[in-house]
Amino acid sequence: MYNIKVRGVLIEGNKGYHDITQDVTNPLLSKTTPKWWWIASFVTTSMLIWGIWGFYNTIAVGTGTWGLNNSVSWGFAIINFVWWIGIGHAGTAFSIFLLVLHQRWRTSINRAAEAMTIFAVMAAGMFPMIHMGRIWDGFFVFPYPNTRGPLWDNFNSPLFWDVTAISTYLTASFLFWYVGMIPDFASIRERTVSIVKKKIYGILSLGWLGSARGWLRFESAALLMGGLTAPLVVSVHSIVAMDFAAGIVPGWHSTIFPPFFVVGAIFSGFAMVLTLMIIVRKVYKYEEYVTQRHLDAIARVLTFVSLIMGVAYISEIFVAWYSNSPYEMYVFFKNRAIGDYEFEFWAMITCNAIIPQLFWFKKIRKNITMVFIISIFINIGMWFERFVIVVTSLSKTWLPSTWHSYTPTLTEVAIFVGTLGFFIMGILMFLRFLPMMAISELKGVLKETSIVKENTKSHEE
Amino acid sequence: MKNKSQILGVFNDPDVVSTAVDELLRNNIPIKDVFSPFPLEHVWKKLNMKTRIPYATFLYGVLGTVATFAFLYWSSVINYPLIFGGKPTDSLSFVIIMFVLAILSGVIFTLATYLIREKLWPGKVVNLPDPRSTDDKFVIVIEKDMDMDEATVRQIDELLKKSGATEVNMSNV
Amino acid sequence: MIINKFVVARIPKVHCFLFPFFLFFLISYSLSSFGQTAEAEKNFTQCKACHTIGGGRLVGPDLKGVTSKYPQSWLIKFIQNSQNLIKSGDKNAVKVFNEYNKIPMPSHNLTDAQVKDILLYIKNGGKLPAGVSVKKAPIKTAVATTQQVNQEDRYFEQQRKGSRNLTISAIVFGILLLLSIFDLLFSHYLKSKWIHYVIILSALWILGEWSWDFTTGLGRQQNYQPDQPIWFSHKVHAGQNQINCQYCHFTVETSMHAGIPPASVCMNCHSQVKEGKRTGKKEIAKIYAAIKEKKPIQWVKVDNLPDFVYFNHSQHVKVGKINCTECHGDVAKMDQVAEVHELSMGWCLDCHRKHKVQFRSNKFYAEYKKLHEELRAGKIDKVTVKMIGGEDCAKCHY
Amino acid sequence: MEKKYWQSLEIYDEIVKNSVSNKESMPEFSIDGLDETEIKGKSSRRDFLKMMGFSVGAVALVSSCQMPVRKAIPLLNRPQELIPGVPNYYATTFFDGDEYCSILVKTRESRPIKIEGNDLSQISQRGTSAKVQASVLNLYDDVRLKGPVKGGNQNNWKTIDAEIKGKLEILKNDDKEVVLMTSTIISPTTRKLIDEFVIAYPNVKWIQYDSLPMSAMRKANKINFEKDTIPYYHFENADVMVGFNADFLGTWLMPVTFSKQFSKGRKLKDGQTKMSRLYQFETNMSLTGSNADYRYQIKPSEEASVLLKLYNILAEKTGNVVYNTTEVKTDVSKVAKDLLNSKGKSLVVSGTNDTKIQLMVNAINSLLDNYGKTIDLNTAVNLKQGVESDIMLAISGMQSGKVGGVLFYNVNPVYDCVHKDKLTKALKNLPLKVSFATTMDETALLCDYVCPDNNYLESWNDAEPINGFYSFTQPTIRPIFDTRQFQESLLRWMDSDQSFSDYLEKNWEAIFFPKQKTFNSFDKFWFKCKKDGVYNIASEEQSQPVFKGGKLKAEKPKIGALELALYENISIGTGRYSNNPWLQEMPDPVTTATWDNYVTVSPAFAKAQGLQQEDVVKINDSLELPVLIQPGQTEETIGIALGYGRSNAGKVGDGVGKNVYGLINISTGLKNLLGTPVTLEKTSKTYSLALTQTHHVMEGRPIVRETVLSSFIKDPTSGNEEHVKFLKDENFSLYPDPKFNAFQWGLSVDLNSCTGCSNCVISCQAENNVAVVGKDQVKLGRIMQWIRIDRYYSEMSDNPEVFHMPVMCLQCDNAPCENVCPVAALSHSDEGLSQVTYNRCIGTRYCMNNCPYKVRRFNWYEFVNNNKFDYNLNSDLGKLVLNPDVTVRQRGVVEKCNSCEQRIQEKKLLAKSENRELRDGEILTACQQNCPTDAIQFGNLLDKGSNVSRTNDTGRMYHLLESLHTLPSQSYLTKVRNKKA
Repeated sequence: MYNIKVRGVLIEGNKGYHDITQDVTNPLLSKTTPKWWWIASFVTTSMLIWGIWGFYNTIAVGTGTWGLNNSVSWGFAIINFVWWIGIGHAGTAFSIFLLVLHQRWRTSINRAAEAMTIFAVMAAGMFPMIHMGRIWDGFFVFPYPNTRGPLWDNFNSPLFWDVTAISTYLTASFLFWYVGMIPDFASIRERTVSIVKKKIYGILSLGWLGSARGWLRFESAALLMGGLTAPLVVSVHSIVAMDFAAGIVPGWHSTIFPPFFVVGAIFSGFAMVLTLMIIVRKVYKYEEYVTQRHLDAIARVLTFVSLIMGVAYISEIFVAWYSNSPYEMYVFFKNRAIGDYEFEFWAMITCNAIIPQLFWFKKIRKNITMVFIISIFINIGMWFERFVIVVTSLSKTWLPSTWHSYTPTLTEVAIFVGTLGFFIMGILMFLRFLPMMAISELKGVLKETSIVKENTKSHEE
Repeated sequence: MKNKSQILGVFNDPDVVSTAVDELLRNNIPIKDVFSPFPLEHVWKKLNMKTRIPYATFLYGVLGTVATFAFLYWSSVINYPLIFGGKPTDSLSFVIIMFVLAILSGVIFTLATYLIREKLWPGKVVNLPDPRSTDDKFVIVIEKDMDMDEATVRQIDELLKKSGATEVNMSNV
Repeated sequence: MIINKFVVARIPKVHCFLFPFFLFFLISYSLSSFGQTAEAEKNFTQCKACHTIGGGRLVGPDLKGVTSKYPQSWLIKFIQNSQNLIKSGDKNAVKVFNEYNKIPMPSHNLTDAQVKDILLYIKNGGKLPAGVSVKKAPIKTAVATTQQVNQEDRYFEQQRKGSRNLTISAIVFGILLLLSIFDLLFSHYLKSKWIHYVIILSALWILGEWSWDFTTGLGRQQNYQPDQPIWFSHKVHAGQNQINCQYCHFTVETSMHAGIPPASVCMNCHSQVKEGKRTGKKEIAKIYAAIKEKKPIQWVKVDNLPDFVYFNHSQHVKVGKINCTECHGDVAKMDQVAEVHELSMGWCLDCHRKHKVQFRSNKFYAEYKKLHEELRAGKIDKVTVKMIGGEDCAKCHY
Repeated sequence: MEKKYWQSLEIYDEIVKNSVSNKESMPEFSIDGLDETEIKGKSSRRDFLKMMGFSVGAVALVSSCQMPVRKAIPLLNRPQELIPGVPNYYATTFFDGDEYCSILVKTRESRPIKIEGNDLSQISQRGTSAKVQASVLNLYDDVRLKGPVKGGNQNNWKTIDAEIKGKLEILKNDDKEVVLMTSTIISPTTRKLIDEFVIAYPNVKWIQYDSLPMSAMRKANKINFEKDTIPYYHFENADVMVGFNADFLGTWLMPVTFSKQFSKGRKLKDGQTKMSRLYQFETNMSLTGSNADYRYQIKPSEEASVLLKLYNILAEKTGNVVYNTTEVKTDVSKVAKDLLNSKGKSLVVSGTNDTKIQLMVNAINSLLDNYGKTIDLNTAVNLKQGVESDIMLAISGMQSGKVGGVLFYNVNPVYDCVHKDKLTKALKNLPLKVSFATTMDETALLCDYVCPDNNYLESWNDAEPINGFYSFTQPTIRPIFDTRQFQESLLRWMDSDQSFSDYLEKNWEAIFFPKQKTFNSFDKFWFKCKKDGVYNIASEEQSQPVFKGGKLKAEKPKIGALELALYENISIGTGRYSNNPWLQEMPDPVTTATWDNYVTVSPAFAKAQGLQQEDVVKINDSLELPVLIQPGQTEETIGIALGYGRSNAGKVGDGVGKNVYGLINISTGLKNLLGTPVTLEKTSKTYSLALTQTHHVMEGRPIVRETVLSSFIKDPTSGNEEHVKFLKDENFSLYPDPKFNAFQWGLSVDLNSCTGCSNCVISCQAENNVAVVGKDQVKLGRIMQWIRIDRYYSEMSDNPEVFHMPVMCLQCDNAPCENVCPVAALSHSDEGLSQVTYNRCIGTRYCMNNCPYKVRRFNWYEFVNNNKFDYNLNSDLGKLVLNPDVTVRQRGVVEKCNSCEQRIQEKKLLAKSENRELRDGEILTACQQNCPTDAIQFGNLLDKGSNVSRTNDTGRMYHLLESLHTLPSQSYLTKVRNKKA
């Protein structure tokens, strides 16, 4: 049970149930769209359009428009893919882990985090697709019955595992997200006066009633789906890690990768949640829902995870030395630490292992601006981590004759920016059209976790 | 059917609903349903409601695992065995795919079961006894049968009001 | 006719095409001691296209008495490669060549002994010596009746119609699907929901079937029966006239391509046969035109494989001893040749998985010692193509 | 090998007539069984692969969008030996004016697609060089002239013949000289024809012109032996070889022959433990230098002194006259000792075109008693007959007006003559200027008439590269364009209607046929000659001429001055092959650079001058070239490759690099590539070079394993300790060992034999339809060649040891690449090959990452029909070189070496249809077949008696990165250097 004395109030500002409904649904029921939303949409649309150019260029001209070469044949695309997948872990980690652990402070953040998951995973999913040399034959990765023998897929390939894991993850987290929104859609359905909205949200709510039996089954189904999806959080990024760990490349071939990646994913995901929620609470004035205490809790988690990351880095380096394999040692001591990509390596160490340690100071945790900046640093650091893993390892592998460096091209950057645009666009759409906090859940925790004043504020009618 | 109507007790506070339910049950008044904006765990318990969805989910998971294994084994060992990298055709890699697909089948079929059991589908038209139950009201629904006399109705009405209902309404279904 | 067809249809396919081989093998084995083999008769079928024995001049001369007219050694040389002889300036050869409209006699890949056998056969007036009786391989003679032609055509026509019907119903059901979804969600015109569900499910089924059909058909052209520049009937040539496939497609045993016959091969017969029964002079005249204008005839390829597939005819026909009809269908019954099989990879593999290799008879396979041992030990009863790597990708794709 | 030789032209008739010259009539050219596919639009799903070449012709699309109608167009009349789908081989001769090679040409559907070495030749002995391999592409060069040209416009032969004949007559009557300038002509029949031409037109003066002559050697031999010849060398008989700036494995005189000989003396197979030793004294790091056991750096100006020093030591020991010389720091005592120990079994050569130096070399060889043993003066080499003074005389004749006309055959002096400015000016006023060039090159551009010669694959000819060794050129295809052989042009102008083939035949009947006794009919003799491609007339043994020495004198080496050492590049040679994209993209075996020439400087010099790789420097204040830091380059010298900077080579070769022919040292009157004093100045510009390798040392990894001969004799596994350890360790694997039914194809590369000549790279490129990607892509690290020759230095020092290591797909049994392909495009075959199925590949490139050897190549762009990659795959003509058995890969597909699967299948099928077992050595991979040093063996590893198994069964065998337990089928043999431990 939530202990207010220890943890503090979850929802501040003396809210009533009706206030919650109103606060959450007002932005999407209001007829006018705020100006900032249009400006942000314009910016992200332009990013998206640039990204679409990148996609077009790649598909029409060839993968040659990227900076890859015969030695470094994975680059920006895979870096961004892993990065996005990592971010896509926040939502699920947040809502499902905390749901399963009965951490009630998740309630005001989980919906947005899940939305983030969906869009991040969608953004991530674009990369393996555009990364293919022959995207038009991409359907070959699915083991569908065919007239070629039939010829199936190679089930040993980590990429095949990737395909199954990511599509499963996307499906499962989308369904979980959607199921969670059903009662909220019903709330909106009943609240809106616009016929169109009533119809649309009515369809989306699937005819939700909110009866006791309905809630019982709902809770049961949601918990089951959450419980089933929870291992996915671990497995998806473990499988993504196996893309590398199952490879023979020095710097990749390492058993630490799966847990290391999962932790990294949670790290970057939480950081992204932090970044996003700081903006959202500011813009939508949700300080009462996403309280200082929420941010504090996330910051503490980040500090802890950052320490794990640091240990992971150290143990990787230690193992490289301990293995006595000249190839491994070269990767860590020469190529990463003092090689062509030393900046990226040290940026990774600094952003991921050192800067988050500032969260030890309460003052910094309390300073929203600092928290925001550090969360951005973590995002950048995690991006560099993927860069270091993918590029430095590949650029100098076994035979020195094949060593070649890699610089991304404009097309690759465009695609990355495009997915950023897509992601932000998705979030904007989410903020505009979907309940960004779980109304029913907020109501559920309202009484237990807040000092509620006499329930007289309910609307008169 | 036509003459069926419902007595609706509208409450403001979940805790009050809980006591009202107790009160009604004590008076042997059958509660048809309780509509609330968020789940009220104690109400289900009091009304002795249960669900068997978890068993179904377990079944789906097991079926997903078995079906995946059967497919993988058939396709890569029996149907068209190809050697990849010197590994045997029946490999450990199956475990990973089985794990993931078991979850997928679990999630999808659980949702499907839930939707079917709850009779939810897009476009379903509903008439809530009290639309405010999705906002801030908690509604106890008591079915009023043909044979229910006025006295009982009044008793229920009183009972509800006494338990803390802000209003008691009648509705025709 | 009908009865015949019926019987044939009931003989399993494999036996059907192996039977002549088997028979041939049996006969040639039993007759080898006679010095005159039934092989000669078989070999002479090649000659029959242009020559008769006592039947008068055809494309080439009547062969009656040819054995006494020319020395045997000269005949052997001429039969094996007439052009060489002509080029070397041999008088007799040049004379014959000029006499018969300068139509070169195609060279024959026959050994001296085989030619001698044929000569003996000719000397005997086209009969095998007494005491040697030969069972003729049962060759199904197909009489070209218009009715049959129509049947053939209709068969493929129906196939095409079938796919068209599916397309039409897919469109209809697609529209129905959209309508019923709309009605289910918005208009509620039909009150009984089950009608919607029935429509949606059946529409999905039809659409699925159609898209399966469409996608697997991409790049394939089963039942493809294009019009050829010349109305050439395989039924007449291979069926009625029983011209051996390899008479025209003569590189099938030596090359990856079976080979489309050069116009000069057509001219072997058509320098004499100038009129067809059904087409009159019109179609045959196209050959003459081609030769006169030096413009090759542009046949349309019927059985197509994608470019990334390496298929070698000699591997299958010579080494694998596969009958042409296995892949091309019974061409002898088709007027216009059509692609009978789908020629998909699955279709290829299916055969590779079932088909036996000439494992014992071809010395090449001696290298597969383990399989030989297993065969001897009775662990396996046959060696299929699959067992010697016939399922490997790089057998056909490189 | 099933060889089909070509018998007579008549049979050949119908096939290739009109071929590509007029596209309207293309269908006539088509061959039955070949598909004629019109590709409408780019992205039809299946039509892209295996461009058969014959993709022209109007074909309508019917019925469906997905399958275009394909036509099968038979010939009207099939020549007997032409079977569609079956290759024919014709024996012929490659001679481009510089290099000679006897070859077999593989033709498919009557178009030459591949060149193989002729194993009957005693000179090239089945070996070829990269240039020879690539020469087939020149046949399909778009810039070839389509017909005779007059004043820049296409004309017809009749007019041109009449006009030229008229002008020749006028000049004859005016008694003006006409210079017939040809490259070295080794064809006895052509020489006879030219003599007849000179008789017909007495005013014609015939001179031979070589871009890089060897006149000094001829002169020295004239002085020493009274024989104006280049002797034939026998490197295989030499125990000790000393080279002075002679890149005899790469470019000098007869590199293929010498490589073959060189490797023979250094093979360590079948228990042989004897190995010859090579000392190399050189300025640039040449291919030969990179293969030397001991390599000494000398400046060009020091060469004479070093040679004289060597001579003096030898003379002292043998009691001969000693001459004064300047002391040089190079220590030659060890060389001298070694030479003396193997007297009569040693060989000293110098590639410097300086008579003084050649005299010293002769004197040393004479001291060492090498004549008659390793040097055969009686068997003259007929290559390089050009004399520098001839062209000087000709130019001055033109200037003075004495010369009225000039005919250029197979020479391009306007590009590669030192005096090209003078020549250009002199040409201006000449009444008759005729070129026989096949393309509109720099010289042809200045000529009034261009009478394009046939490509050698369309020609008749004979050749006598070495006295008594004849070889024949016969056409393998009808002339594609309206071109005419040079010899036939001469015949026409002599009012003869004879074809040159008749002339050739008559000449052989008259002169050579009587000399032999084996054949009694000329037809048989002639057939045999054409079939074999070579014919030798045994020369009677003669005693070697007596050496007549003179005083030797060496000039003082220049100190402190920067000296230039020009060199001939192994790929594009003298510039003749500038327009050949295969050669342009062939990485230089030493620098690994492609598509450019550059200034090679030593690391020390670069440091001193503050030069970085790719900095642009100014040579002699005019020529700007980028710097390439080359370990092994002598300090205070720079090296630049000739043959670049063509302005009229064609779209591929134009503007690639800079022309440095003007920098040739002519101080002695001879064209000496070495020793021009130059100045070098750093500019602020940089210019990026396309290198295929950016890291040059092995970082202590056991990649190329080496040992020295003495250790090897003691322990055959020396240097290969890793492998011994690997075998000793229990190689625990989770998975069972791979099992194969009958075949496991394996290939072994003898690193001791491999010189890095890159013949295999081009051979593979030609066989497997490998695309050319251009300089920018090479720079990005996207070269497509399936074999790369890794070159490592022992250290990045001033004089490192060099290793060459060809790396193709190693066909691992535990292939890491196969595991990771999601779509099963890679799998392992029943015969131990790692198969790649292009049409299944979706291009995730995971396999490329996971290949430790990085032998997989990705099609980053569509390299076919793409104007951005305007090489042979972007032209209908250029595509005719494609091998129809091999798929042309689409963009987005990963490809790699497949051990010439098509050849394996071909030979297996042959064995099956002949009802016999497969013979060992029957299957030859493209890289193996023409290797001039026989460094590559291929065969069945399961057969313990096979060549490759026996080769592997020595202590020298190891697998690359074997500790990874990838179990490669391809193996390497350790490199053994014959030097002190």
